[in-house]
Amino acid sequence: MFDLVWLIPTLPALGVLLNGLLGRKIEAANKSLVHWIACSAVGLSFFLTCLTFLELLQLPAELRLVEFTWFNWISAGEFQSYWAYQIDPLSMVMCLFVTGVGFLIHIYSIGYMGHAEGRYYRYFTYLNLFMFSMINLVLANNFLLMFLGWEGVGFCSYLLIGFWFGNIDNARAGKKAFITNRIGDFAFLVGLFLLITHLGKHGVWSVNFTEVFSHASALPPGIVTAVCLLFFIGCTAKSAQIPLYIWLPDAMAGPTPVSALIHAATMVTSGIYFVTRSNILYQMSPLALQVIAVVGALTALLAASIALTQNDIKRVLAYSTVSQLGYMFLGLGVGAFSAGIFHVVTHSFFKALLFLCAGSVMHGLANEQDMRFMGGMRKKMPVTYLTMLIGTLAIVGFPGLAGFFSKDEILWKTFASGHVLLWMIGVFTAGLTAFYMFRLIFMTFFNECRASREVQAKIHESPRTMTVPLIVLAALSAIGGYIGVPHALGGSNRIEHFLEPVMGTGPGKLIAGGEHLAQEAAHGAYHPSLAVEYLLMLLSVAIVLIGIGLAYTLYVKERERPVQLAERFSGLYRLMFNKWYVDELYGLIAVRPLHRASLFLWKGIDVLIIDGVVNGLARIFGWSGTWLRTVQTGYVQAYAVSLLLGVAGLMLYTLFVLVP
Amino acid sequence: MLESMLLYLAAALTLVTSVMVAVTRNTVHSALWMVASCFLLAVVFLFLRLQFMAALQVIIYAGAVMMFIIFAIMMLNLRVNPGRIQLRSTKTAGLVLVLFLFPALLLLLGMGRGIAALQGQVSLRALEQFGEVPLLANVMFSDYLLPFELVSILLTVGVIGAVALAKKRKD
Amino acid sequence: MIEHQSLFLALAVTLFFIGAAGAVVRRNAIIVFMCIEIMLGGVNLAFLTFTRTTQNLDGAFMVMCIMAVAAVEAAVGLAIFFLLYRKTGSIDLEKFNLLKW
Amino acid sequence: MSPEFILPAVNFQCILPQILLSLTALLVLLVDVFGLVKKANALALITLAGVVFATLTLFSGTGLQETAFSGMILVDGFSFFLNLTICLILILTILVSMNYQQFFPGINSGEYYSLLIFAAVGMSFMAAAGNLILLFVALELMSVSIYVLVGFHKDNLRSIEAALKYFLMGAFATSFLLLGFAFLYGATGTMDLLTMTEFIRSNPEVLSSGLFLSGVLLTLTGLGFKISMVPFHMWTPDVYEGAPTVITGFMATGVKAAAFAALVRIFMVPLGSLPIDWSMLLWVAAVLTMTVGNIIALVQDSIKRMLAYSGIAHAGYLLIGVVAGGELAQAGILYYLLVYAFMNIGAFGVLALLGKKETEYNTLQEFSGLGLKYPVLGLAMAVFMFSLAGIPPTGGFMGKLYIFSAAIKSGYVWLVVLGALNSVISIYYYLRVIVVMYFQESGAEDVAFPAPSPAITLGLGLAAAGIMILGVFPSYFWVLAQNSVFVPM
Repeated sequence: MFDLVWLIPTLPALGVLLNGLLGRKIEAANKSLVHWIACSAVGLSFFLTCLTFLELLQLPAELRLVEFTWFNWISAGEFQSYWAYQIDPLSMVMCLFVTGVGFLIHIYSIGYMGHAEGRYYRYFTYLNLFMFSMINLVLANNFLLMFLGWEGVGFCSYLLIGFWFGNIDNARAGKKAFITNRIGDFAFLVGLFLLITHLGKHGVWSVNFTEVFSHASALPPGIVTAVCLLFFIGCTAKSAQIPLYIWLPDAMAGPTPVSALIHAATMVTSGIYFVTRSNILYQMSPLALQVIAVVGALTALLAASIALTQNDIKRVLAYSTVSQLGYMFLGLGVGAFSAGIFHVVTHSFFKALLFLCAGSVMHGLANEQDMRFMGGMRKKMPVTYLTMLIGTLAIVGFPGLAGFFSKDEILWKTFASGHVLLWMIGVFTAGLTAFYMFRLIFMTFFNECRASREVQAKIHESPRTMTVPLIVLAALSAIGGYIGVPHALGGSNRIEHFLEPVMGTGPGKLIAGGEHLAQEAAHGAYHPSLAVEYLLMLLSVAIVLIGIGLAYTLYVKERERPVQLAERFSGLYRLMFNKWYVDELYGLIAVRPLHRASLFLWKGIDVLIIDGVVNGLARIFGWSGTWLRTVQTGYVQAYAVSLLLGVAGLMLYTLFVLVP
Repeated sequence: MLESMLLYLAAALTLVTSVMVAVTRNTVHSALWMVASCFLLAVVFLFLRLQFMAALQVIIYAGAVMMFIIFAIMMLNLRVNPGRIQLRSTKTAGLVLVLFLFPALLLLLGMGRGIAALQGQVSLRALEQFGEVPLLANVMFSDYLLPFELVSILLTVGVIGAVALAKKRKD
Repeated sequence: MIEHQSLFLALAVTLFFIGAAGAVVRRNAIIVFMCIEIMLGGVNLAFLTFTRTTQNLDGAFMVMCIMAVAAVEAAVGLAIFFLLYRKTGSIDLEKFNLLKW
Repeated sequence: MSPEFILPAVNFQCILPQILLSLTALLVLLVDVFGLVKKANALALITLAGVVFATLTLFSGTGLQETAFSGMILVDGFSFFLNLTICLILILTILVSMNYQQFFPGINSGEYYSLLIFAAVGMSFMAAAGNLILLFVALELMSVSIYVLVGFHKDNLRSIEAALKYFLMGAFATSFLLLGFAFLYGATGTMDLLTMTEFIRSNPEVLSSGLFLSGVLLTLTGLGFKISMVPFHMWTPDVYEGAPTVITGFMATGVKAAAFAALVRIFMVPLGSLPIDWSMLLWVAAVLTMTVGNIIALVQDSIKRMLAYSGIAHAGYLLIGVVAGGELAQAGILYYLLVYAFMNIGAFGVLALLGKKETEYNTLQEFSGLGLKYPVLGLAMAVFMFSLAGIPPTGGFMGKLYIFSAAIKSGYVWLVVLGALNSVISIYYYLRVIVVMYFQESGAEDVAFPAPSPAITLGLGLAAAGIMILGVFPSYFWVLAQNSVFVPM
């Protein structure tokens, strides 16, 4: 089966070729053939991935690294890079859910994009290209091939975000995503160059992961830190962290399945994957890890607080993605790499689910995205409602569902590694998450419908091609967490053991930097007992419940209060008054400041400062361009003068510098 | 001594005529000054004992190129310059730059004079033969064969180009 | 005449810059072109001076090439001026700035 | 006493491709003059056949490593690679030109094709020149042909104005170059590059003489003009905009390739032993060139002019390679020149196809919806834009990667950082073309595009395929480039 690994990325590539070159004709002849090609390409590669995965499981843990070299790709003197794939636990875990969730999204798209006449084939071409890039990214066994995929997903996201290009805003959002990503890529490339050069000094002219990591200990610590931080900047762009997350909320402009694809299974997870893949490097640089942890926690908090006030259903989900990614980076930053990957996996299930549900709602509501014009969808779209509820419960970390295990794992590891402050941020964010996610649920599915008459008349449950993926994903969101039940709950944390061979800290793999970290952990002297772990777990569950309760009070209960007051609780004015007082207090001490703060964060920091800096830079370049071009007067002799000026410059330099 | 005096005179006259080319308003006069300048430069070449080059200078520049230019001036009826020399700010800047570059380059040239340039211990006999045609002709068809042939292509291109630009289209 | 080397060189540089100044200042395209020819005259003189001092015929041959090139450039350049004149009735360089910015 | 005449050693094998090219040029001219063929594209096809044949004979000289014509030309891997690049440029330009005659019938003439070929002969001799004399004559052969080609659109005042500007500035800059050559010659006593290298090695004190330094300075000016290095770049946008669009593509790539070849031959080898300070100067020039080109390109409305400014920026990236020095950087420059040829001729080819008759001037708006109406054309343009922006997996990315990594290896980290930042800036305006092409509905006024002829389809297809091959499977050409590095014997 390992021999067929090359087929996994090649199948989507074939899909791209078929649909890309002949799509127009295929679509004209038989529209369903287009999605048959695209879906079967991805489905087959998912199937192959499963087979490969099973075969990998047959191997003993220490042998679980199989490399498949296709051909010599780039050779520059001593420097060699191959087009080669690597099968190991990490790449398999990633590849499994990338192809799996990707496949489901493909199927969902059949129903969702059915109206896109004339662009149908184009959409599926892009989607397959996306899968091809992402598979290359996770399967590559070297930095360069990975970077090809890394760029590829950026490019595809650009194409897909701007898919509804009739509206220039969408095109602009696509461009924003692309440019932001390029800024990150630029840092990434510089880091890569730095790594290659310094490894070259030790005679290692390779970008192969295994080789690089096994020689990493030869690098000076300063360089490692620099490389790690530069790589991390690249990851902040791809995985939407402070300060480069700004593209992601705008990326909502794309068709909803695309949002699901970008947010859940692919693209944004590539940063997490990369850091985990390079965990050996990162463990050599405590500073870089610290930076990652802090940035992750702050991103989680910032994004969650912004999500509180958003009314656009997809925007809420977008910020929640940013926030969840923050969690993952927090996990990576405290050295819990497998916990990060675990959360990536569970998150891919429920975030894909949530987006697809949101898409389903929009589909039913004539593409309405504003939650203020939704409501009461519970009865009209029961499947969507139920699945979305499961997804929401999973994301807020309701006990027993997928998100609970993975999020708790991260929080626990954060606490156990001594980052109490970061842990507090994480737990608080969990509360916020519960609040805004349930706010979304309540505003969308509860109360009366606030959509216009004509729209209301047409509300319908989505077609089978859409609901089936929802159900599958809901099931995964419900049970997906059981691959990593922690010891404290009687599980064996299978995913952590499975990933162990990839981690630098695995048995017998302790390297110089890792030892340092281990020592530090020992000095931290945090060895909390099981009791503490249970306590913390309960605490976070409690906070989640508070969040849900608050949302319920404010978005379901309070709204119906006048009716209730008049009919049932007419004798209990006092109590009601008190209740009202409590609500007001909530409003005063919690909700209103939060509301304001989040408005401030959104409008002030997000829009004004970060977007402002980016746009400001663009404007400065624009101005200087406008100014500089006026030099170009069109008169030949002015050009001759500029030539003389150049000669004079050279002359001055020669006279004063070269001739001492 | 006399030769030095004559050299100085020729050099000075070359400069004067060249300046006149650059400042005369009337285009035809300017061109005539240019012819004079070419002749005088040929005279300067003579002082280098390069008789053949001097002859070429007269034949090609003064004879061919300048006649060409004067012919063009006549044809375009441009005897009087279309406008007086106005010093726009960029042009003033250009003049200032030239006034800076000129002494600067001379200064630079004076620093640590070129090595090969100083090795010029030439025997009198070689000196006299040097300017003669056979010596040059000899190398022209051996060492310099390729650039020589390329120059012939270049002249062809010149003809093609001039014709292509100046002719009126058939259709 | 070896002792006059610096004189020849200075003359060459001076001619070059007289030409450069004229080329920058004059408006008439033909005169600008003639000024460039003066610059080339300076270059020729420099080459010939060096061919003397270095006893090497490279410089002399180079000068022949430059002369040929000057003739070719004159032909092509005048054709361009001619074309321009036919189109606009002028060869005043300050009248042509259709292409700018 | 007249010296004995020594018969020259003539090795025609070494200049076979150039001879064939010249013969083709003359043949086309004669065929046209005597009106031997009447069919519309016959001249172009004859030219194409000759050029392709010459390109094939080029391969018979693979692996040659010798000097010929008394050191006048160096037949080595370096000249082979560049000759290959130049021949490809020529072939692509001819293919693209075949459609272009709809704009002005005069282009379908013997003069046009023969001048095109002669310019390429000049370029290829520049790349092979081992002597400043030959370098100069070849440079003039190239330049004079291109002066004429730029003004070939005789009904269009813009074209004539561009020719005027290029001609005057070219002649002006060439006199600086010549003065520089004169000083180099005076300082080292030779015009032969290898002898000059030898002389500098044995007399290092020459490096600090004013004569030599001013020679280098003025040579740099002259070559800097040809590669449009800031501040000698001012002519570039005007001439590129005014010239017939196919010629713009031709000169942007060909002249740049030839001039960079000369720059590498002179600056990276004989003067490679120069004090480090020169690279400092080139460092500044590279940064200025990239930045000025990119920043002004940001604010252009005309795509043609935008590409002209971007051409300046690309010269800056190539200069990074010159600054970096060393064999890796040389190979990087060669590779980049090859990629650049494909992407630039491709981009200008698309513009040539779409240009308006009178102005050949396309605003960005006129491109709106192009990608939807003409998917193949749009896709090709997108490939060219992505490659120019240096986005993987295109060849433009690999080219930049090679040059940048060579610079990093030589320790110019900041230069690379600035270069990478610049390419981030450039993405903005390249991407804008794609955005308009794909993501904007076409405006009210429809630009009537002539249907692409098979020739132009082939040309653009070749260019796009070349970019993708160079981007995805760079190994072969990269190894070729590395084996083509110029090391003086």
